[in-house]
Amino acid sequence: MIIKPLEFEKPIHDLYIKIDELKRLSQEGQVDLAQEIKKIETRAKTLKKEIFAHLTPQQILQIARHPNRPDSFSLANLICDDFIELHGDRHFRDDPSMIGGMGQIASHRVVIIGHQKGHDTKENIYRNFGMPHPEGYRKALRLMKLAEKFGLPIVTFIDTPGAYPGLGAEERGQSEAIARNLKEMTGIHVPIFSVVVGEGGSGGALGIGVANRIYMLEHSVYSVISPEGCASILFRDTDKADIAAEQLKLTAKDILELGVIDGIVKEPLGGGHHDWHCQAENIKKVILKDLASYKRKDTKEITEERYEKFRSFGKFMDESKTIKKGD
Amino acid sequence: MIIKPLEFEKPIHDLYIKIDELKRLSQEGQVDLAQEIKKIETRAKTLKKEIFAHLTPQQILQIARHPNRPDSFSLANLICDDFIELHGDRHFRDDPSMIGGMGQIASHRVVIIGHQKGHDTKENIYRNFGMPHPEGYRKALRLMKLAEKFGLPIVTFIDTPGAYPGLGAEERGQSEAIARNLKEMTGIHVPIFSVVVGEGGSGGALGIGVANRIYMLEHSVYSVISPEGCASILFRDTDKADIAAEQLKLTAKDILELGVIDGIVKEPLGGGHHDWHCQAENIKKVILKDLASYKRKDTKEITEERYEKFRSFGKFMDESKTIKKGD
Amino acid sequence: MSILDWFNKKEKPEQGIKKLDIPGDLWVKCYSCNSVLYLKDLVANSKVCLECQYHFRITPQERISYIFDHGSFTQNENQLKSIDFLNFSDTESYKKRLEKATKKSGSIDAFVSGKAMLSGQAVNVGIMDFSFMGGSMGSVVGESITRLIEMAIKNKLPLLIFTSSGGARMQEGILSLMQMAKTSAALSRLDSVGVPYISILCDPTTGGTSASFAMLGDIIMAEPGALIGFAGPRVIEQTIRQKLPKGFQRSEFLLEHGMIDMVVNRRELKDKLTLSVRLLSPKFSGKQGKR
Amino acid sequence: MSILDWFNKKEKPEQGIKKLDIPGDLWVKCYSCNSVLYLKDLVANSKVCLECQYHFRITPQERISYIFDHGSFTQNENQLKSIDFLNFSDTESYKKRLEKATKKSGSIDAFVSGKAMLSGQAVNVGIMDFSFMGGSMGSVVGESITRLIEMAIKNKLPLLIFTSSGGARMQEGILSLMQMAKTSAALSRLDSVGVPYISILCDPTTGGTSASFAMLGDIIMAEPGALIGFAGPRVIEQTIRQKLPKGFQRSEFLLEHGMIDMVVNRRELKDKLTLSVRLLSPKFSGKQGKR
Ligand SMILES: [Zn+2]
Ligand SMILES: [Zn+2]
Repeated sequence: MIIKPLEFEKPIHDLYIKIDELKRLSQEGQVDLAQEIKKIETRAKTLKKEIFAHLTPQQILQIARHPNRPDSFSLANLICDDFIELHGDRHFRDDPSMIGGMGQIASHRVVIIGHQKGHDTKENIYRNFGMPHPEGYRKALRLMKLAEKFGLPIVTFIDTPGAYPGLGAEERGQSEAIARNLKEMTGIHVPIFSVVVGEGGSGGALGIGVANRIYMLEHSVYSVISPEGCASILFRDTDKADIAAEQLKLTAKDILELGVIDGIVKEPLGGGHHDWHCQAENIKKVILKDLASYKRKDTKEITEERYEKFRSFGKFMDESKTIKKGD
Repeated sequence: MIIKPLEFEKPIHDLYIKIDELKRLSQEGQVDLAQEIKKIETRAKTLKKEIFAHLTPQQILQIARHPNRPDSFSLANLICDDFIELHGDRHFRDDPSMIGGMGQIASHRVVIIGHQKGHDTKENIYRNFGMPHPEGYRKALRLMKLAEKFGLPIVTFIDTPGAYPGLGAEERGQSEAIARNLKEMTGIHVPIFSVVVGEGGSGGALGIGVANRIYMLEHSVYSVISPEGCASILFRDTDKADIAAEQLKLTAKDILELGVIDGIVKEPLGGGHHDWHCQAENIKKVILKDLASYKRKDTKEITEERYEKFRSFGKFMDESKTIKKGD
Repeated sequence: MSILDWFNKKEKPEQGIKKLDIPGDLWVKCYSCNSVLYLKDLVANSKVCLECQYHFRITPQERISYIFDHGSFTQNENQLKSIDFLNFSDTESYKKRLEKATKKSGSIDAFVSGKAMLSGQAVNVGIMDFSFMGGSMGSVVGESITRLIEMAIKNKLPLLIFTSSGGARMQEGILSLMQMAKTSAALSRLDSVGVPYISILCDPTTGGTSASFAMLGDIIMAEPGALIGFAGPRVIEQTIRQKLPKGFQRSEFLLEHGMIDMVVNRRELKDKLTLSVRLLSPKFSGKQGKR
Repeated sequence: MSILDWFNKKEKPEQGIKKLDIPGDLWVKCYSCNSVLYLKDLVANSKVCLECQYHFRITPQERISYIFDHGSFTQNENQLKSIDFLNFSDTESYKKRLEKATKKSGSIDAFVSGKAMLSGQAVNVGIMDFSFMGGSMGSVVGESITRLIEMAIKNKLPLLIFTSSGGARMQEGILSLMQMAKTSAALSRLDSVGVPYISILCDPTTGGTSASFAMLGDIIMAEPGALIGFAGPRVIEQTIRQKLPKGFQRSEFLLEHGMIDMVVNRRELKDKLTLSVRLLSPKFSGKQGKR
């Protein structure tokens, strides 16, 4: 499938069009252009490497939000041998912007939960562009409790612009739902692994992100606020989203440096939106390694580790002499 | 306050009107009618005793549903030195047909929860005639968990025609909410005491009724279905509600005989609707006795006892030889 | 006609098999789409209409044959019998009703339970029988369910319960109501030993059954188009004085409202149950049921 | 004018005290009902308008004086200072903003915590300061709250937190977001030792503050008319492209929607808190706060 290229992908895209053309000519005209093709292919690869080595935060944001980026449900199905979707918060609604279910990855039974975006307008409307209502977070929590009950590790895929800012969402307690998850996830007895697979938007992302191990895909982002929102509030100028994107330090590399995530998951060259299978494979490898190593840890270790991880977040100057940091 | 008499209360009511008249005459005309008044008063009391000793189930039902019957909120305030109302299910709505809060009865801190009816049309519309939506049961459960966390015994007042049979109630999981309560109440670590103070209507009543000790007020009822509903379904004749009321064995005396409740709480002569304070006093005495005796019981004892109580309910013939009753 | 359409077509579709005037009982008519179906085909299709996916109501015995490994079901030998302890009599005495129901269905009461193999995995099974007094839950049904749950607590095997019931058995008064609490209490104990419980809601599941063990599954499945709710549609209509919207209280409605995990066509039920049991139960590592 | 009317009158009532052109600053005008009030009376009334019950925003120091026993507050000596570790600069650098805020408010950051006596009962207290960068939660606020919670875990005394905050402090990027999880995690530990936590939501409480410790009180109170929500009203209006209904996201709205336990007039707050703490805390058997 050929995907509409992003602005900065165009030079690469142009080369591939040329390659396709030469290949067609080769076949039709019985001219041997193999060497020529190979040359351009090498050039394309080099160019790709070069471009993707120097992406700006704004460009990374575009990849993270790419309509063809692999979605949580597809990733769950690609990673698991068997994935069975489960539904509902048992209170109000099944929120299609949050998916969840059980599956088996190699010999490991897991529960997978994730924000769910669509790939076209129709899907996006159904999935509310990946922006959950409170019932999405409550469904997620219900499934986490199910996982805990049956001793299944939890994998969450983060991919949301944020929790939905709408009337119903506020009426039904968006704040309560997210807060509850933050608190409850702290105490869940099974290990939790989170991967930011696309857009990690604010509290809506964190609402399923209180994990033992947190990863980001190479071209994903994680931010306290969208660059657009930040530009509008702090810069009072929505055109300054580019600058905000830089200032917010939202790329995987930045977040790793800030110590919030445990690692970066490689994407196929050119970005996950060009090769879902490869992307899923990369995630699977990381998760499998964790699943194996956490099998040996007991409940106390698991919850203590998660607590200490989040306890440690924050940068400040501590001039106190008498008071020490609590445990 | 003079309350509109029920049909069978009329003979008593008439005597009291006469007494009032004689008293007025005494004052106005300076005639001494004291002896006459006393005679009628004695007659009234005797008549009252006689009538209330032979109430039919249908008449008891009328008292149980009397618009002036003491409501849960008033009882909570009369029984407690301090009662502070708490609100909300933290999910969707604060259901006014279910009240709850904390209070202190003598030296005991408790959580009180109850169905809430109104005393006039306006109140009844606000209280939905004491018929909770799912959020009412969820609020009740939330408060029970709060009580459990802080070691406060729970008192519930049952007074509902039933859980509300409406669109929103079904949409938001009336069944789920009640089922959840039945299961969760089983495991609550603090003692639970329930008093049917008016109408104990079906699953909507039981939804806050899984208690260690269950009482009924003398003129309250507890039934699997309303006599009207039963008449309509089984008798196919809504006029047969009287017969259904007899058949269903819904009076306190019947329910005690069937072993479902632990005792009957006396009402003031003539029924609780004539004297809320006396009614509250009677309930308080019973609750206080239980609060004192359960202080010595530990968590395991409390939950086991509650489990065994409900485990034992049911009458059937057991012809099996090999299989014995499970524990 | 789609799977979801059939319940919109008829408000109260007639249940069971309607025999046609063709000798030999070989042909039947679907109550939903009116297609004429060859009975053998219908049975081979788990009594799901081949044209419109309408799910015919079936007996516990049929259900066992569609879901569990051939011949693997062993019925629990609870010889419990209902008693008319209230001397209840409406248009007919409860005693008479019990006799009639037993004669008609061949069962002693409205619940069948036992052990069976699900794709090679031993499980505890309970099935309600709607044809016995509307699957209503009296003392015997409540006690049988509770004993089944207690069996699961003991043998640690997964528990599956198929519900179809109008609710509590009014003829047993307050004690029928208490079965809701009794069964739910038993499930609270099952929780604490970590044995999975899957409830499968079949048409219809209402009242006290719905508001107790039916809605308490770790996973809740429902057959398409099943009526599931606390209050019956007629009671709601009388209360709100208006017609209910199409599809109200049907499985798909409950799925949308977050109350159940999935709506599963009867023909896929075995696979979904097998997979679910396998994923929830560490003991079950067999792959027989893998799709 | 009723208690509930004032927020319906103005969409965004101006906060704080508006001084009138009368020398001596003795008189002020209520932003809600425009009544002219004698400043002393207003202060004596806990800065609640005597005419319309409008709750003026107040400083942590004022709050301490209205709620806790005279002179009983001891501030925690956390000498934490915010750092501009991202070199964040919008229209102004974060560093500059911090300096300005400190100068303006006299505080080091947006959270004051310590121990105080509530009607004779020792409690742990935290108060957010909206005047310091909108009460936004960065690393210092998050750390201070967490330390306060840890103090409560240690000393087993009830915890009260008064919130007023626009949410996370964007200038600290992802680490400000993580304070939501950090504070909530600490509360999960507080849970396990059974120490009561009461949160009191003051105007405004939105964003990351609302979606973490604010909504996690064992009991949640709110001052009348406080704006409380996840998303700010402006964001919602932009999203749904329509005006918000009157009273939306106000305390009374949250009460109706089951999110908080009660709306309490500031003048009754001390009594309600005293009673609540007494009922939740076995240690507190004093009756000083009894109504
Ligand atoms: Zn058909
Ligand atoms: Zn005013």
